[in-house]
Amino acid sequence: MPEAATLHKTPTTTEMLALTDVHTYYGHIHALKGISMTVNEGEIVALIGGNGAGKTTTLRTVSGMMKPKHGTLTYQGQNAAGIPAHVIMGRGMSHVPEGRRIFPQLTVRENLEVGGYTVLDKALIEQRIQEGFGFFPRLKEREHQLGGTMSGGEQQMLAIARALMVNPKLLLLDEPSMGLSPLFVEAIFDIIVKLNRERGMTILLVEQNANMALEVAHRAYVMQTGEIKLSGKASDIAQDESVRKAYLGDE
Amino acid sequence: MTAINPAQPNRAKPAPDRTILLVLFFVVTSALLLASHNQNVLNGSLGGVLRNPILEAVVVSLFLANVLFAYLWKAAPWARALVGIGSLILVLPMAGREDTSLLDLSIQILIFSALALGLNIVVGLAGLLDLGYVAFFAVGAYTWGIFASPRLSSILKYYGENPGATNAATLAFGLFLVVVTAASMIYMRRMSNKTAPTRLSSWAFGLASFGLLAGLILTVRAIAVLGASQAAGLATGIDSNFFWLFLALSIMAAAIVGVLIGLPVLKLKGDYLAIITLGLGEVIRVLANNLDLYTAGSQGITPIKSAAVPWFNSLAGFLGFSEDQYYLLFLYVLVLVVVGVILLVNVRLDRSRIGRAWIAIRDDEVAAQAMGVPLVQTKLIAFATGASFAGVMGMIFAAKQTFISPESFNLFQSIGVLSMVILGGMGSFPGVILGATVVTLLNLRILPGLGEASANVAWIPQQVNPGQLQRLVFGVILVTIMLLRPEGLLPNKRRVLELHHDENQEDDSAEGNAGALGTGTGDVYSPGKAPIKENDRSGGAK
Amino acid sequence: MTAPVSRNGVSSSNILEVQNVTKIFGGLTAVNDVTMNIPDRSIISVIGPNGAGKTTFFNMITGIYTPTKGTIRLAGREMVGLRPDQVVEAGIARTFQNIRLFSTMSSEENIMVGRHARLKSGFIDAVLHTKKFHASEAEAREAARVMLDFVGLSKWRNELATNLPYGDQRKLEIARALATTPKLVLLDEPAAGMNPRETEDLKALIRRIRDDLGVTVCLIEHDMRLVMTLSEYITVLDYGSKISEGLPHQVRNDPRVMEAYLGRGAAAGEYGKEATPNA
Amino acid sequence: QTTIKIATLSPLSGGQSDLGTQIRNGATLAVNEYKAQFKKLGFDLSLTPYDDQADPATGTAAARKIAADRQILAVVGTLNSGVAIPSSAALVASHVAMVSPANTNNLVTDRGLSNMNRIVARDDAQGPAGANFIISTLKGKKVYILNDKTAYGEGLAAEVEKTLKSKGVAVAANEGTEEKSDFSSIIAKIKLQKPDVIYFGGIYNQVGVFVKQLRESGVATPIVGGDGLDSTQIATIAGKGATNIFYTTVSAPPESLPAAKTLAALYQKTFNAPVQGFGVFGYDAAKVVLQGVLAAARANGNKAPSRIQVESAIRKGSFTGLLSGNVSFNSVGDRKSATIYVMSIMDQQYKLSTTVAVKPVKQ
Amino acid sequence: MDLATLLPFLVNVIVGGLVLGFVYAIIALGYTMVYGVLQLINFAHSEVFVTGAVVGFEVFRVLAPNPMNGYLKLLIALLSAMLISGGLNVLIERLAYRPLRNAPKLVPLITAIGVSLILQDVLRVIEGFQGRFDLTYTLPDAFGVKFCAAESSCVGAGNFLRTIGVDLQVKDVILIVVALVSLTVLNYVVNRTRLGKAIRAVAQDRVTAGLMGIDSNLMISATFLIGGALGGISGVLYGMKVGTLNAYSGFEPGLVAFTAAVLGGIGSIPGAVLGGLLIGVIQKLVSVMSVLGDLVGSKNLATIDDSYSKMGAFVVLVLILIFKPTGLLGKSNTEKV
Ligand SMILES: Nc1ncnc2c1ncn2[C@@H]1O[C@H](COP(=O)(O)OP(=O)(O)OP(=O)(O)O)[C@@H](O)[C@H]1O
Ligand SMILES: Nc1ncnc2c1ncn2[C@@H]1O[C@H](COP(=O)(O)OP(=O)(O)OP(=O)(O)O)[C@@H](O)[C@H]1O
Ligand SMILES: CC(C)C[C@H](N)C(=O)O
Ligand SMILES: [Mg+2]
Ligand SMILES: [Mg+2]
Repeated sequence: MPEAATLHKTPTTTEMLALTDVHTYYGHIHALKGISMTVNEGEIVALIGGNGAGKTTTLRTVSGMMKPKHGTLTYQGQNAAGIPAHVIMGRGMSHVPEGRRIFPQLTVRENLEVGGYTVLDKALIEQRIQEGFGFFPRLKEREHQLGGTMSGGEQQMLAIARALMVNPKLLLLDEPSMGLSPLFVEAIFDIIVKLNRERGMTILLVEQNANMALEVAHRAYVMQTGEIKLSGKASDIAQDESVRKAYLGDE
Repeated sequence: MTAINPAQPNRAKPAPDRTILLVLFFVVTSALLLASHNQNVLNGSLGGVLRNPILEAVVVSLFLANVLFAYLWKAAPWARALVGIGSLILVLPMAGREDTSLLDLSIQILIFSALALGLNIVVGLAGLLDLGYVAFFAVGAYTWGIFASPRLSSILKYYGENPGATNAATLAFGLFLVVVTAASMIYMRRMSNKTAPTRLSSWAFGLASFGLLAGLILTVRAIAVLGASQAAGLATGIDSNFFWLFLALSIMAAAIVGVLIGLPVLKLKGDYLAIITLGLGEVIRVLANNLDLYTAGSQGITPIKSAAVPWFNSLAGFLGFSEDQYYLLFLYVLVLVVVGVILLVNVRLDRSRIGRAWIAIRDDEVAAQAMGVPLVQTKLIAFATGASFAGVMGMIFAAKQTFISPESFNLFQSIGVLSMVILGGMGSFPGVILGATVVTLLNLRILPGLGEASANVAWIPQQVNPGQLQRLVFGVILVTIMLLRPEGLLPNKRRVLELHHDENQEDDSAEGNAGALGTGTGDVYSPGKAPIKENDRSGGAK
Repeated sequence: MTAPVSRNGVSSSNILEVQNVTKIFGGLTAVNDVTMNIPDRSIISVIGPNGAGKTTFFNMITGIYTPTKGTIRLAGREMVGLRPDQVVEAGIARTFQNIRLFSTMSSEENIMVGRHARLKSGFIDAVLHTKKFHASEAEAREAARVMLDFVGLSKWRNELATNLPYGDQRKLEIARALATTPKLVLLDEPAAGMNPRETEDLKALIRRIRDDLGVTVCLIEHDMRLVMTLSEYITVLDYGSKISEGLPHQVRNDPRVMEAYLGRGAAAGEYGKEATPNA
Repeated sequence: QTTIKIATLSPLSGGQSDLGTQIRNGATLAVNEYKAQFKKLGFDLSLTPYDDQADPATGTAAARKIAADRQILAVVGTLNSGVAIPSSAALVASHVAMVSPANTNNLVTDRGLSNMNRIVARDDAQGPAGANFIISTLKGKKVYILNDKTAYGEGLAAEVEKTLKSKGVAVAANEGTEEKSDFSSIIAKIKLQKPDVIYFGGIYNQVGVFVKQLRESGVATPIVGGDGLDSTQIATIAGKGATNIFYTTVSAPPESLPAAKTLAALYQKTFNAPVQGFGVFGYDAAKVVLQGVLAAARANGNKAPSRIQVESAIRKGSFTGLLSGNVSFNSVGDRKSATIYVMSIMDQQYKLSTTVAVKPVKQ
Repeated sequence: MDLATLLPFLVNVIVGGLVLGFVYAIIALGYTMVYGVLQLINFAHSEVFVTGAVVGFEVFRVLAPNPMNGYLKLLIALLSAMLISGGLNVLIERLAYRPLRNAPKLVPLITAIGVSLILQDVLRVIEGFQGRFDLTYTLPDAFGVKFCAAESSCVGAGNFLRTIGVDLQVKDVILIVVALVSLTVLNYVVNRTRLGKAIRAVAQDRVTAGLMGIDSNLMISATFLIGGALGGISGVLYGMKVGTLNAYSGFEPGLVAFTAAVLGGIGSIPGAVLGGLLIGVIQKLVSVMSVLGDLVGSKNLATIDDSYSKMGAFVVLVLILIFKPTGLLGKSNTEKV
């Protein structure tokens, strides 16, 4: 996708999100061992790394699902460490969680409505639902199917559409392409780029599909066993020998 | 919380050897127990203090703690064996010689331990929430109660007077029916393992089971009618030597009832199963209350015999027990042995192919089945095994009480046993035994003791007399223990691992956000990993 | 491989024959009249857009759903109507799109459960600790050891399954499935959530399943690099129907498949070799 | 100083604690009264109350505790026959005598235990008494019988049914019910059958609710019951519906016993509650026990008697100065001549209607 | 027996079952709501319900001498019962269940039993200090509770349907109306409002609901408040219907109501109502089985008396669940594998 890079609006240098020396634990398991990173307004930042590196944990910490034991975390200049998820989400953040986490007993439409819980304007909710249907026509076909009976990929689409219901300032995407067909993987990346370019949405993207992630991202961080090993411009990272070997499957 | 270091895993320092402490504790508590139940001491100057019901309850509890410590503490094996065996086989019966209530209490504790062990298989291992467990207890109790009491002759007399069209031919026909249907059922069962069941085959199976039931009824009825002439000779029930046979029969009867109840309902999930078992438990109680001919209905059956074991009696006599205590001592020893056997069976099953299958089902039914575990059959085994433990204990209970009536088998008993299991630590054998001990001690000793001791204290208003607030006190204890130790008093190792996260997350989840990660059981999800809770939602009692 | 888990497949040409299966949920036809044969000792793939009915197809083969119509034969024996556990006994094992390990069990125990259907000891054996019991426990333990070795998870033997890293959980699921000594193993998106590097390892593992264990493999995947380089044969589903099948290069170049599934990447020849990242 | 104890065994917690507490309190008063007398002989007398929660298993456990305390020479109790039967069996071996102020079920003494006695009439007297009252006073021709499915209620109802049938009165039904709250279907059946008397073998808390609903739905038919109705609560529960109710009871209403006045006052003063029939009988039963102990002690040369001595002193003795008249027991422990009191409740007012003197078949 | 007597009889029996069924339905909803969010059989709900009944009793007792309109009294009783029971339920959740959010789900079940035992005695002690154990409702005259010396004198005010032979009193009608109103409101709230959707989302996945900006603790509290308020309403209605209760009276109806919730399909509001009504009617029909037995001359049927009524309900439950394992209106939770 040679055109991808040129699509980007130039991101600002205003910090949207900043982590400094963040440590997070699962019980005794020390999952994040002092991470520092920033995401500027209007940026797409990719976070890549092997299984168990701590990418998901980073997103969980940012969105308030987990509380860092140590370190500072600011979102839009305000402290966000240890603040419960529902409060942070109210401040214009959205998170597409790992494993999709669709509400199985709600219909597709209800899932979307719940996604727009913090939006009080009914007309706006409806408008955004239609927008989601626009991105993923399959969802429209299945408007009244229970979320739990959707196929894996359909659920992934729903999860993304649901997160977009609040038109977030910062969107956290945890492996959005997982389980999607190649066609849709491309569609997803197109959407990511579009959201960023047209709406100026800031995106923190975790991907196993590092090739594509690095293509669309401005900057990238590489994680390994709870630490940030490398950071820089996405294009530089994509060229890095060790990264290519470790994560991109180059021999 | 500034600790950069994570809470170090509380890596247990090698526990200090407590042999001496253990033996000391044993000696002291035994002495206390023996003293506080010895008439001479009681009549002495200390008597007034030792007689205090609260103190007495404390002494008994401390003494029983011996066994617990022998299990828990690190100590020389000989000391642990000495304390364990000494407490149960030597000191307790000795104290019981002076005070049969101790024997009664111990038997009751052991009965409940066995029930809790049985329910633990069903709930703790296989994850099937059964709220009607006491039904099997009732089945065992009535199996022996009906035959070893004057009930038997009443039944025979009735059939003697109302033979209907029953005669020897009926017996033959009944037996024939039983054999044919049973054989065809076994055959069909074999077949169904090989080929897919069709509608026809399941109907045929249903028909056959119906035939089997009819055959059994006919047979039993015919036997009753033909045996009617014996009624007079059986005025006090069958010979007590049949006790041993009935020990086996009560196990079988309860297991069969377990299978009969289980077959239709085990397809249900979680709480649907809970409520339906609760209902079936009530059905059995109501039946016992209404089938006057067999169960004497609300009047209850009495007197019920115990076993006659001449050599044991002479042994007991030799040891200085009085005649009226023989049967209690005998039942105590018996129940001790039976609980030992049950425990062994439990442990062995747990560490077997079947035990693993139970836990697999509890964890994830769909995956278990997709790994080759036949659901219904495996669940039925759990149900029937649990039931059979209850059955044998029911029989011992009947022999101990010499009187049974439907009142003893109400829903509260089922709930009580469940609370023992959870309180002790679901899935943990020593845990549920401890749970049974604690709850029974509370109900039979500590709470009544509290009431007795405070009954004559003038300044306590009647309304808030602890004796009248037993439910409240019990409730408070229940809630407190569960809040402080949600994993149970002596948790299962598996459970501890599972709850590990939460325990340690507690500190950093002050706001409850991180803790919320583990929805329900404290598992945390991984990408694409089925959120285990989802199955829990529709069932999967945990 | 050592005895307990290796099995030399019968060399009939097709291990599994699926004929005209259809599955309808309410009004929705999730799988529509699909016929497919899996040759013995092959590695084949089922691909298709999201919601095409692939997982449903697996669910029917493994007895979790009963087909609305159609027959499924494993080595000539009808599978339709069997319970999932009977299907396992007959020789089909699977993994799940959403990992479903037994969360309170160690890795070893997870695999021992997989061995369940092959063990012969029963209730009485367990209670009395008969010879049969000891033999079957030993067998289960050995199977677990062998399988853990096979997928390279020996170091996790006594770890709770949930504590394993995600990629390892997927491998453990595969090991558990293999412990049932299947003739055919169905893998539902085994590479999901793995990075290209890890996917390479997985590819090798799948090859060994077939080559060393002689087990036929059928997989669902969206990772075209894996599918195209691994499969000997590919079936493509779309809206429940089979729209194409054939050798990897045939399928890759089938315009219908490109349109419905692969997208422009296929044309650019991205799959099957490395992609050039845009600098 | 030797300590001598007597125990009470009755429900002190749970739904029937109202009656169970009466028994304990009555016995307490008797013990207080006798303390001085015992003191003179050199005994410390005290009372230990035990709670059976109206539950057989709890009662048995308590009984065994009683058995273990050798200072306890006899027991006043129980309230419920269902508890008495297993508890007395648990006590018989250690020869702890029981004197019940309330158990009426036949089986309580029919088993012929050496330790079990009662100072009240039996159900095979109470039942016929109720039946006779129905026939002669209420002129019932068709009776609808209900019972609560407990050992007590069903047993009593069976006796009533037997007598009624033997005297040619139609019995529309003898229906068991565990219902505690909504009797609509039973009332519908009653309306269908149109009996002229309803008999309910049950306890006041259940019967009261039934009465209330029955009256609300416009059925004025007289209701007859047994000693289970012997509580002031029935008027409270049924409210204005508490009318046209009759019950036989085995414990005398305090008002009907001239001697009970002082006790009533004392009771009120000590426990801040009015005494009821079972309080009076708890008192009487305790007196029987205490006199038995005294007699045994005297026979034992003014030394503390053994349990076995007390047991036979009670069974064989005759006791006087009781509120309900003199007591002596037959060979199985039934009071040789007991009284059944027929009470009426009209417009929430309790009144003694008649008394029937009864004797057990065995003398 | 002819049809002319049998028909009104059956109508009466069924009507009696329905009225009772409405009470069961509301109690059942309290269980179902809480079960929905926490998968917890809230054993303490029966005491929350009794608390409502006790509050109702107190309101009517205190207001008895007051000449105000009877319906106003009822309103006060209902509102205070809703408030107190609802508050109590929230408190219970906060203290006894919330600390156990991450524990295995049977653990809160046991604390629920514990709380239930505690509340029973607390209620008993509170009333006991005023010398009361059995609490008898003193209903306003407007509700037409009237004790009649004879059937005929009951016709007319307060028993207006009696003229046509149906035994339905004013208080029964009040009960049905209040029940229907609460059910409708609840159904609207849960299915149509933002609050309702949020509650359902929390019920299915607390963590993810948090990601949607939903405060799950707040929603759980809201659920307990609603469930408790329903318990309060049902307590007052039950008190009115039955007339007398005590601190221990909650267990039985609570159990039956939970059964009703299961029968209807747990988690489903219309299911709870259907289940409640069905169980009410079945119990009553079983109770009069003997009449039918007499009628058709079947000796076996004739021996089935009221003591079988609860068992009858359970047998029906078993049969229904065997054929419909998720209850009558429960969504079959076919889990996608
Ligand atoms: N719920 C959990 N409980 C305990 N440990 C966990 C949990 N979730 C993750 N971990 C551990 O924390 C570390 C970081 O995991 P995380 O899920 O953040 O990695 P990831 O980079 O997202 O990996 P993946 O590519 O598999 O999604 C790993 O070592 C993992 O084993
Ligand atoms: N239980 C069910 N009830 C209703 N519809 C269902 C059910 N299960 C699956 N479906 C529908 O059937 C279709 C096929 O689903 P399936 O899971 O088989 O797709 P898939 O090919 O595995 O897709 P993916 O690649 O996204 O996992 C989907 O549209 C799905 O929504
Ligand atoms: C209080 C009474 C109902 C006791 C009854 N007379 C019985 O023997 O059980
Ligand atoms: Mg991750
Ligand atoms: Mg799929």
